[in-house]
Amino acid sequence: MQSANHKRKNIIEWFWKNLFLLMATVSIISVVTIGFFVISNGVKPFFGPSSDTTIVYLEKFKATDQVRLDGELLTDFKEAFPLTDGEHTLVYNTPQGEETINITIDSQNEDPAQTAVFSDEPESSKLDDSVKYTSILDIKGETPVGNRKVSVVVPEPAYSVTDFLFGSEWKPTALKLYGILPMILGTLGVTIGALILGVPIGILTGVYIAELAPKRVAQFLRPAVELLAGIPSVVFGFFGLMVIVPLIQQIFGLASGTSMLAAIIILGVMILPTVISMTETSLRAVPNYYREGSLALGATKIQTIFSVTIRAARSGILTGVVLGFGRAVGETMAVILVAGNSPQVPDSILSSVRTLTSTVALEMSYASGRHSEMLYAIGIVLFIFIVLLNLAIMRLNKKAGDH
Amino acid sequence: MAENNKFEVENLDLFYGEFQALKSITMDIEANKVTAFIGPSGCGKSTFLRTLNRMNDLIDTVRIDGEIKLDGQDIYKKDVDVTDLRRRVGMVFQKPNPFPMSIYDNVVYGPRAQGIKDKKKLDEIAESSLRAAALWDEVKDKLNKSGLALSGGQQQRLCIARTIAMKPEIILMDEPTSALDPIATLKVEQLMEELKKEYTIVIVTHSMQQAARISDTTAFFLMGELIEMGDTNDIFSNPKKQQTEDYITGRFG
Amino acid sequence: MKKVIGIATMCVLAMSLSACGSSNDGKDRVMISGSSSVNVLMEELEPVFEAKYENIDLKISASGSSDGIKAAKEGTVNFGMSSRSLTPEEKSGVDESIIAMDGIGVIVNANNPVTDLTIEQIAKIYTGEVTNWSELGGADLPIAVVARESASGTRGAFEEILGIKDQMTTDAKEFNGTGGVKSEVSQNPNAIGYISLGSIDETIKALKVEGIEASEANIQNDSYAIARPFILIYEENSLTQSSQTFLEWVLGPEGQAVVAEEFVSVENTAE
Amino acid sequence: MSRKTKDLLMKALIMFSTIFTVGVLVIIIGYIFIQGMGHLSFDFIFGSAETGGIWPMIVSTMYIVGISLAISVPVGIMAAIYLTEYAKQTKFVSLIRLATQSLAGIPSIIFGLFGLALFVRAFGLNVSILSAGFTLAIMNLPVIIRATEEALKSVPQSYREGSLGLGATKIQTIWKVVLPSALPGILTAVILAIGRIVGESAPVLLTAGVLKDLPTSVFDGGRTLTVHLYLLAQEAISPEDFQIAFATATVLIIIVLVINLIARFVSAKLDKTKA
Repeated sequence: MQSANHKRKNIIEWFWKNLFLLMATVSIISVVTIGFFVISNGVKPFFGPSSDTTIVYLEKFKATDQVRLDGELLTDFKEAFPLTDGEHTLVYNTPQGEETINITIDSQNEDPAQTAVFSDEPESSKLDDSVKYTSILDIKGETPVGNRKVSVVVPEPAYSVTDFLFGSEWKPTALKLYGILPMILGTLGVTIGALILGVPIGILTGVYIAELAPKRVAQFLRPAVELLAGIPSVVFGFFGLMVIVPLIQQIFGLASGTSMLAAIIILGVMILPTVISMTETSLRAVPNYYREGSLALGATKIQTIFSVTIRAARSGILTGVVLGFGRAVGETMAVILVAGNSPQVPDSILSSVRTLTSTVALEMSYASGRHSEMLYAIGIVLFIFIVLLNLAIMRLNKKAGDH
Repeated sequence: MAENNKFEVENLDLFYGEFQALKSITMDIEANKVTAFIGPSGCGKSTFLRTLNRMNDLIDTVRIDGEIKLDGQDIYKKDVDVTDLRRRVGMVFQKPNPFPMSIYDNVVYGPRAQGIKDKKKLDEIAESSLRAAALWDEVKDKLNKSGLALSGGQQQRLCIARTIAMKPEIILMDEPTSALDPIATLKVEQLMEELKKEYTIVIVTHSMQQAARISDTTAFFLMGELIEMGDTNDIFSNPKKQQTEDYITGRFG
Repeated sequence: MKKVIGIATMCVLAMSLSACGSSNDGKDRVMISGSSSVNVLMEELEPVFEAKYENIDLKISASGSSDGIKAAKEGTVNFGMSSRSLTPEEKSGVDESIIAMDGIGVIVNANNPVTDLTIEQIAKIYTGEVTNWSELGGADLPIAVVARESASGTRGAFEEILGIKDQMTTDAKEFNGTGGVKSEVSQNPNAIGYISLGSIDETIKALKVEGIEASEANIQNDSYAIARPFILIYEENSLTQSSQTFLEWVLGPEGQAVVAEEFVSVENTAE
Repeated sequence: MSRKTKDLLMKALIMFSTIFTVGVLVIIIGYIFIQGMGHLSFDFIFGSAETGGIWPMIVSTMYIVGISLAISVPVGIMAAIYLTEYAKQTKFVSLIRLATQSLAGIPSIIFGLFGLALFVRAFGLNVSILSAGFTLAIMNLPVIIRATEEALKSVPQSYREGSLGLGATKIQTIWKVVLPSALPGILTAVILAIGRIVGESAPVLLTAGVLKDLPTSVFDGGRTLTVHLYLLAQEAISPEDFQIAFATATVLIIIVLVINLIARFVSAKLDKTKA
């Protein structure tokens, strides 16, 4: 028989344990929700058309014009009207008499220009089909502001994943092209460049702090590295824009210094703290008898470091490199300020380049419909990048555990 | 069941996952006596001690069969209040582990956890416990100093003081003096002479001299089994089992 | 010592949270966001309007026409500002009122010798066919093409009028906002860019287009080729009282008088 | 190449790298301080955006720091308590650890996307300080969990056994012994987390917007210091604009410097208690 006091204690224990459990699951809930939002929005463009029906929108028409679409009288012009495939006739009155316009819709047509065709439209009108899947008939009105417009918007067909991943043209607004190859190459170019610059310097600095630096100097260097890690990325970007970009512009005589090289330099510096601290901690974790063994055989301090200590700390250092790669891929604002942001396949280290993350940051606030879904699709690509990195880190840690 | 038995243990088995650490231990522990557990390191004496106040519950892989009764009640039954059990069966650890708090907070930690809030009452408990642990005179004017700032011997007596503050019936001691210098060890042993008047004491020690000096009953463990148990003088003068004799005369272990 | 640190945590949190106290000063807010070109006009309208209506506080943020249009459609702001006409998808479900007409000035660095370009030449520069100033009567220097970010209404209108939608050369450097383009052109001798007529000042030089000078008069008489409307986008039936007041004031004589200072007013278009 | 010259070469490379790293730090901070220090003044710090001041941005930043800490610190600490004090080696616990690790690896721009989709649109909080606060709370969670776990693990097991041995319950042991001695480690992590939140820009741009006015409530949009610097960097024309940009960058660096110093001071305190 449990005493009342005992029951009370058990209830309190039960409450706290489950509260803590609930809090621990918050990270699972967050990852699942993030995954759900990014993936559910990001896969849509590849599985179905951008909207379910073709619509026609009549601009600057008034109820008094007796507008009839397929014989049905229209009064409210704020909303768009759905159109099925096939022939449609639009009739309305003008001071000069009755005008009729035929619109033939063939939404499955391969050629976007043929999806909506106007026939026997008034002479004063002009067709604008610069935006794919959208045909706008401008009808000259009395004042420049008063031109009537008949705009037909046909749903964009499902987009192919290969065109998305390997298409070399990102032209979302008018040509509705969503190829992100330029951005993938931009991201790879910038991050690999940053690794080439940042990793050697980072590892060697880590070696100095862990192995060679006298105690007092190491005590100064560690906080310095922490401070470098603490500086916000925008400050790095700003510094790059103010110093690195003009320098590149002068040295290479370019129209503008914003380029992949500028992004590489900035990102290379930004990943230094990650590489340095991982190198230093894994070197310090190497037990002394490794070093003594090598020194006892007459090797110099430098030889000991490079042939024994670093090999022993190899997977820790590699994890640092992978973490640095992850940080470089994820960086956005600093890159936007210095990379030039043109969505093109970079042909040299000096060309202006745009990364995956910058595209999302630059266009998300105004993109809508399929364009915004495509930005979520870029989010998925970044997600996959990160999962691969995490797996690499896990394999490295497991390997570290072996010896 | 002899009326003055505190613990009755019936063929107790204990497993760490697959490994069996204790094999069918059966013994009685008399009240107001000092019982010593001796045996080579790894023989299971500390593990057995920790089953008496269910400290082994902290380890997930531990599994227990058999029965341990305290005053006739099986302590591993489902509805036993573990915290109440540990209040009645205090424990002093090998390495002194005062909390990173003041000496005063250390001593009154237990009573406060039980819900005693009245400052005056806590002051009384603190003084009486520190006096009982022969530490009052050395710390009475620096009660707010951190417990960690005391010497090893003082820290161990502080731990004894905070155990006493819970008014336990039994005090378990897991090699209490192995981390202390000889002078501090002597002090703690004199303290135990006093304590055994009021409390049942069970002490694990790897020093046979200590067992001989302070204990009334001694139990000899080997490879997880209880080899022999009896009056301390009998065990040390004419042990019945050959293995006990080998251990006592220092042939092994 | 533990208590010292405990307290320290509490005040770190409290200090940040205390800043959250909401002290709404009782003014009714009108949220407006969108085109940075229209924002230049808004920054002139705001003081005059708020002087007349003390209880209304205009909260204006400039991040690009498409942002404003989208925000208005989603109802996160009372008015979206756009410096280009809406696309069909954007039109459905919202109302719009043209509050001003504005030209887009093609600008070059102050000491660039070139003074006049045709629509076709400008189009060729922006599609990357023409890449050196010498081909246009200037010095032998590479042309640094400067453009607005994709969200910009000025860019949308500019590319629509020149018929080069989505065909801009990838060498062009994109800048956020009117200020960005103006600062690049004013500092980079080889640069060519475009900004709202209302934002032109002595730090840069506006070119003639097809021989016509970029001025309010030439927009009034519809002779200047690159012109576009400033539009406010809103949902008629969910307009708050103060938003209604603001809209009527802007389209009314007082508002249009402020418009006329830098831009071209539109008296009779308010249906 | 003889062994001696190889040694010298490697030593030279090591020294060069270290000097390069320290040099970069000194140049960046030095350059920005020189350009920006002059412009720092009372009415710059407390002036409104129209007068070229950054007070609205400081308030927005503090709001966001406050909200994200108020959520991520309690949740993070309690999650870490579960993982270190209660969790057994089950499949579910390794799932929690994997989720926490991948949450830490997600690029900040994806948090921006997520914050936009969930808080701004789905929850209808609009572009506001609240949306940004929630988004950064989730971003900050793994940092708090990992640091708190480390701090809890550094508490010796003997403290727990001592407390349990005196008949204290598990939760009393956690509140009275384990957490207080882990507190300095946790506090250091919280302070460093502030630096990280202040430094974020991409997610904040998408969720809190670019409004320059002083936010009157958490439901208003608001531009943080980093977003302000980002926009200034792109739109600055007159020398005066550049001075404001440099001064803003200087303020950001000062904040990071102060935060690192406080964190260092608290962790030094940590060593004292261990004595």
